[in-house]
Amino acid sequence: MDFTLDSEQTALRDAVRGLLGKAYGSSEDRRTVTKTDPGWDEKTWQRLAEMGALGLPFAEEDGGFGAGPVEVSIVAEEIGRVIAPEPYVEAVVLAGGLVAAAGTAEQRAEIIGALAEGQLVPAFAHTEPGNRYSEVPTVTATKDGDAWTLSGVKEPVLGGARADLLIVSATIDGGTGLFVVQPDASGLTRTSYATFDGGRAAHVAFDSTPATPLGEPGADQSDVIASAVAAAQIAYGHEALGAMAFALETTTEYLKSRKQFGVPLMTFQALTFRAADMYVSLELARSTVTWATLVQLDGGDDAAVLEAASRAKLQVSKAGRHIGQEAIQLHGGIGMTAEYSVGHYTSRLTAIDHALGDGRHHLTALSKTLDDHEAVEPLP
Amino acid sequence: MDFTLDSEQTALRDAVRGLLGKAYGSSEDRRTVTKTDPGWDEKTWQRLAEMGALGLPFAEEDGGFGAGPVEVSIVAEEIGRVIAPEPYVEAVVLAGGLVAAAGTAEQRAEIIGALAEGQLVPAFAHTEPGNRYSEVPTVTATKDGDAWTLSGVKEPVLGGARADLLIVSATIDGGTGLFVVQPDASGLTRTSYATFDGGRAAHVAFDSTPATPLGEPGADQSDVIASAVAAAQIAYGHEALGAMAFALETTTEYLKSRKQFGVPLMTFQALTFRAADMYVSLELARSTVTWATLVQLDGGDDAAVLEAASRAKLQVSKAGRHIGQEAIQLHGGIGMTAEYSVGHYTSRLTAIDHALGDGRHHLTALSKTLDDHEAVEPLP
Amino acid sequence: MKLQLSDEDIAFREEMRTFFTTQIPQDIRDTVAARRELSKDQIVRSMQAMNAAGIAVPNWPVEWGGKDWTPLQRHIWHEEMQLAGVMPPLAFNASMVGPVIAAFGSQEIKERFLPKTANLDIWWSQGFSEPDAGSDLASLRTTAVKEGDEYVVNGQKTWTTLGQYGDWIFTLVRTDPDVKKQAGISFLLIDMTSPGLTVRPIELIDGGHEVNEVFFDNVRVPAENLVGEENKGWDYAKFLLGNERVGVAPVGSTKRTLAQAKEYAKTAGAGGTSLLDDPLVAAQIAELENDLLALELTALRVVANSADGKPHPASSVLKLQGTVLQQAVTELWVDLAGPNALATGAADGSDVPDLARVATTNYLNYRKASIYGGSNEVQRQIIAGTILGLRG
Amino acid sequence: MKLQLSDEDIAFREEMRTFFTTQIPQDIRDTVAARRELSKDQIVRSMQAMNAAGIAVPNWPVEWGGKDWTPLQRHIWHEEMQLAGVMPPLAFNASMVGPVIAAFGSQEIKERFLPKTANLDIWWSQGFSEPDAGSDLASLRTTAVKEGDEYVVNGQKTWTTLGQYGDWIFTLVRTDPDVKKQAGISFLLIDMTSPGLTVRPIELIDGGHEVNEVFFDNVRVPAENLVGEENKGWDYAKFLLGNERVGVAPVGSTKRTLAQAKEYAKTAGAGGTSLLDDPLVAAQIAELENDLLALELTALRVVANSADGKPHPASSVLKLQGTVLQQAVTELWVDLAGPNALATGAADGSDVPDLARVATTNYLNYRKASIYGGSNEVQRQIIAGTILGLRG
Repeated sequence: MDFTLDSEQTALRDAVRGLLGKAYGSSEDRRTVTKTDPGWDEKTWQRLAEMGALGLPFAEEDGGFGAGPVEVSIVAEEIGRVIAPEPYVEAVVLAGGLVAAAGTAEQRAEIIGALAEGQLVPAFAHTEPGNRYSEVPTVTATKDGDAWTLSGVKEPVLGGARADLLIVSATIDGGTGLFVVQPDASGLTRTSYATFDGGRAAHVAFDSTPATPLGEPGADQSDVIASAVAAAQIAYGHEALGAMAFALETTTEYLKSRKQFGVPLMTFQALTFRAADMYVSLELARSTVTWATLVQLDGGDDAAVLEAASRAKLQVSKAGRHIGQEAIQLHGGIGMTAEYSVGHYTSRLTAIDHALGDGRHHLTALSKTLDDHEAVEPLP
Repeated sequence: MDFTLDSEQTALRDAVRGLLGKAYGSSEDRRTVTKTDPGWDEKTWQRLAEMGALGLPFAEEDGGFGAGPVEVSIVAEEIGRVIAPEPYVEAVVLAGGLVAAAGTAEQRAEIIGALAEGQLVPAFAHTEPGNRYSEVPTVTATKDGDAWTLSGVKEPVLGGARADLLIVSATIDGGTGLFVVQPDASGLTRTSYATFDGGRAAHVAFDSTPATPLGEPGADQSDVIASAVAAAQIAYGHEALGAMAFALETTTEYLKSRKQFGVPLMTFQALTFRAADMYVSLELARSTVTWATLVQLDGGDDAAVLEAASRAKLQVSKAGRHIGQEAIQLHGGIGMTAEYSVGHYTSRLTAIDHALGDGRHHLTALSKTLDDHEAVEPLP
Repeated sequence: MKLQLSDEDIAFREEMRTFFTTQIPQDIRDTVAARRELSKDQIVRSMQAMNAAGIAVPNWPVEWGGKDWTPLQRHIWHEEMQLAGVMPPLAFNASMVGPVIAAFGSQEIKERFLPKTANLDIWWSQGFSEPDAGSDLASLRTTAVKEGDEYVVNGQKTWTTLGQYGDWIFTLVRTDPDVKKQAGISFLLIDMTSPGLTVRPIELIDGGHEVNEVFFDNVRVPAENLVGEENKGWDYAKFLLGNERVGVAPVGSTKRTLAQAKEYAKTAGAGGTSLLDDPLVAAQIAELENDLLALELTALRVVANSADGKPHPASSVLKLQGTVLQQAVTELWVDLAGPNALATGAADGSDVPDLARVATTNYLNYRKASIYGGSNEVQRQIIAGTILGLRG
Repeated sequence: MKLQLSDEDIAFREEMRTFFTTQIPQDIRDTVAARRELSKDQIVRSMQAMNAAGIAVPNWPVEWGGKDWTPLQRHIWHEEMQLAGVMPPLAFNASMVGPVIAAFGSQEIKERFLPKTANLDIWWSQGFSEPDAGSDLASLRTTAVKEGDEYVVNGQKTWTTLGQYGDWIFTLVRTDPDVKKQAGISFLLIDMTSPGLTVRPIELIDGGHEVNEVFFDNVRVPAENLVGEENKGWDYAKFLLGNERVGVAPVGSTKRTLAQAKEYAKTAGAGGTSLLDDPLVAAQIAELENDLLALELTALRVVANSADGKPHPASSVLKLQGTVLQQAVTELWVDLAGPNALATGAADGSDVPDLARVATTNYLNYRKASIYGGSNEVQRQIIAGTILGLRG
């Protein structure tokens, strides 16, 4: 059992932190970037690619770098520290993860390498309006000979308009299939808009849109989706850890430096105790999220990873709300302003909370598994 | 709409406060009384009877004083302020309430007058071991000609051993009946023991024990039970208000007078803010409980009273835990000791919380009625 | 004790309900129901409709358009307004500067300002807060130096809500720097078109623009615009802030928003199923309803018992718990919207319900509720100090 | 990074598990499982069984019976003990006075006390707290005045846990009243059978007797019973309190108690139905399990990363959150027991399950957990001050 980074991992962290620290040295840098489409910085994305960060989770034979969940978690956490708007979890971990897991050798060769090099940014079109956290898509796939078409609506699809390629979940006979849709496919309409955390999402409509099955045509990919979603939930957990750590640091600094009634705010015990509680929330979340990554790394059965991801997401949901809300409250008015950083962290934590199942969603799932175990045992 | 006591009600409050203040002038007085059976003071009970407090809710023709729920609430709150161990809610509101509502004229004449005079203390045997908050008793009533017998176990029955008369709920054909059992009935065994709040409860076993139907033989008394239970829930709410108010006052006094690190505890803002939150909890609970009493007074339909009682009990459950736990915590070590008063208040609040449905029980009930209303409207 | 309203109050409630649900333009109420921001024009039309009916400023002296209502009637007026989705009369006019002018202003200044203030012909902004003052309002630094029959004002105000619409601004300015900080403050009315006065928007975290900074660079203000006496401004401010706290619990609007959330939940589950069938969602809503009931009843206790003019001690609970629940309901909305909550910027053609799109901007925006107008920390300080006597 | 324990640690865990589940007398483990109080005899037998196996005082120097375990192994030892329902070695002996004597005592005093301390042949009591000191331990007033080769001790200690069983008491006494309060304190060992020493029980709110007052009325103590140097006692106390905080999160016992509560819930519903079918109960248990997992993992992070001897910053989270969850589980038990929880005093013949009867006494008793041994307020102070650098 070991919770420490090795020297290569530390070097990766320092490199990513250096790169992102330059790109988003101030809160204003991020605002500038998020103000114009696609809501993130293509140059920063390229630099991440050059550093190898975009290929980390993929096998070398697919064009990746053969690293693992720990390396992914390092990048995600640094993304979170500066709340970089680049779609690391969305494009690499989630959409890329689906291609790596379900794609044919040709598809992997075509997509993964380009993704790793920053040349191709895919998005996973999965969420549907009015179909909250459902596992049964309303988008349907129809087969005619060897040709498949999709019909229906996905929304909000994160990065859906900018995406060079859409991976789409759709109902097929016998389950849920995954499909690749090209940006210029007929019958495809994508309407982009801003999300509250500075990102972009799209309304994506399919009207008999030609699509290529990802992997074996007609196969039920529900398990693949569940696994990729779990990996993304854990990576989001790390992104949230980075964001929460920064929000707490900023709050702590503010309590030290800001004076009111002639004394620093940290003179007021009611405030410092609340900062202490924020620290408790952060450390508890850090423990669970890191553990979930190690469960992934351990390569145990899928069910164990799914459960660990749920546990991490629940803990992050609680911690994110607590820290996000308190960070603003302890700042007072300035915490409400867009010019100051802390509110953006609260925004981003809110977005992460509600992506891929919020805390209550995961709590409900976990509360149905109480009979499976006597006590929760973290170590094998 | 009026939330103030009239002059007669104020006089009643002052009289009861005076009486109980003498009986339980110190925490030690109460400890002395609760140490020996029956766990309360027969003389204080007599004095309450002489003052008319025991006959308040009953019609004059039954031997009562024809007052209403507000007068009952005044007595209950004063009971709570000193956590007097006398079984006011249990014997008068609950057991007495059942007799008044379901009893025949003869039964009412026989029981209510004696109860009001302090000569007869009844108990309601309703709770069953391993049958949590169930509305279907496992104790059964069997009819043989005009004679009825009961079999089964009730436990814990508050004041069950000292009771001069037991009112017992039992399953009959077509519902739940109520029965009167004399203390010397054959096949009746009562085993008394102490409860954590200084009271007494009993294991009460019926083995073909002769019993007289309360009211019409064979009638389903479920609605009568629900109404009497609702009245007792509201009265318990007032008892809890008295206890919470005192617990907060004691805590506040302690924060003012106790010094640590050379300064009074109230210098520590983290502590005074928590006292402020206790005040908020208390006032919110006071509003809901008082309102429930007015709903009773208003004489609207039974369903409205039952709902109001649930709402009051939920609010009291939350407030009682909050205030009870914080009162001890803000006192520190001394709050843990039996010689000091505050822990006994926490004990009593815990007992009230779990009697007649705890907060979660009532929350579950209320969450099934969301469709019945657009918003909760307090005023008719 | 009794539960019912008097017949008179029931009739009054009915009258208010009818007025607010029929006499306020529907587009305004629709915007509120959509949880969207009202435009300046809508706010003006709404208040003017109330003023035309004589009920925009009931808390003012009768001679200036006030009503001799009981505290309970004023409460009913306020609640019915919120339940009907009507924005209360602009607080800067109706609850802040108006009462101060009516109480402390000269006859001339009353005549000059009160009618236009009641009718929102003048849009007032509030110039109290300053960047370095925070909750320590009295440490303000904006100065007003008397030169002849003018004051020359220099300094900066901030958190000026809706200042972009302001015609005039009422300010606290330091007129005597050499005395205890509370003693050297005056209450000055300033025309916002005056040379040297600039308004700079502050963008908030929800992307909206509702607060501003206001800069004063040698702004010359006629001395006749002083309210009351020089250096007595702190007394007037305390009077104003005291008014502000009465009936501050936003019970009616939270109640309406919660009922609306419950309605939304009925089809917000996967495939249009009801989220009320999710026991955890149902329990959360039931608990919020119960907490809100307790708050409403507390507000009723306060108004029922404050006929003698003394504020009821429980009134300080209202702002604190009022914002707690207001924020809890905005958080519930985000939970109900779930992943659809991300569609903040969606326009026509989106399949995400509009109420899901606005959920998070409202949530983020209402984080302010526990900060502005006396933060929850200040409220706890008041309860601990004033009610419980715990003075650190 | 990796998840698995090393093979060595897995073997160690297995060894501990086997020991604790087979070598500790069953009656002791049954009493813990019944959530009842252990008798003095049971506590002694339990610790002596561990000492016989050489694992009662692993944190001591090896020459005095300690083990050269890694922090992780010590954690495993502690967890397996709790999971098996075994009470940890008496803290006053094993974690408090033993390490102090081993670190600061003379060779003579070590030989005299350490073996008997490890074997619980001497039952130690702790004499630190005083009635007027509270969390401000150093303001203690009990005095020890040197007269020849004796100290004469006068004063009072309080909150002396299980003092009724004590053979000896280790005390902090004031030996120099004229210096800064921390500088005049000494660490003195006192035979509890000494004339002038009396123990008075303090009844707690759960009706139990586990703490005491200890009075010293001219108690004469041989000067050789002084540990280390005179007036250095505060340093030893800080060393002791520092030890006390390591591994203080009662993860294992809370985990066992929660698992037991879940098992109990399966038949605790009306008519013997499962309360796990109640979604609110199930969610509460699932959330507690998840919170407890986070706590356990935090404890593991701390032990895994503290091999270099420096305490991990997150360690201060453990006591705070450990007691929060410990108390939450005792509250859950009362909720599960429901109205049956009132049957506290029921004896044979009762139909209420024994675990329901003890639910509330445990709940009330464990309110102490957030007060004793450094209250949660003190823990927050440490986190804010030491970790976050927020110093008021």
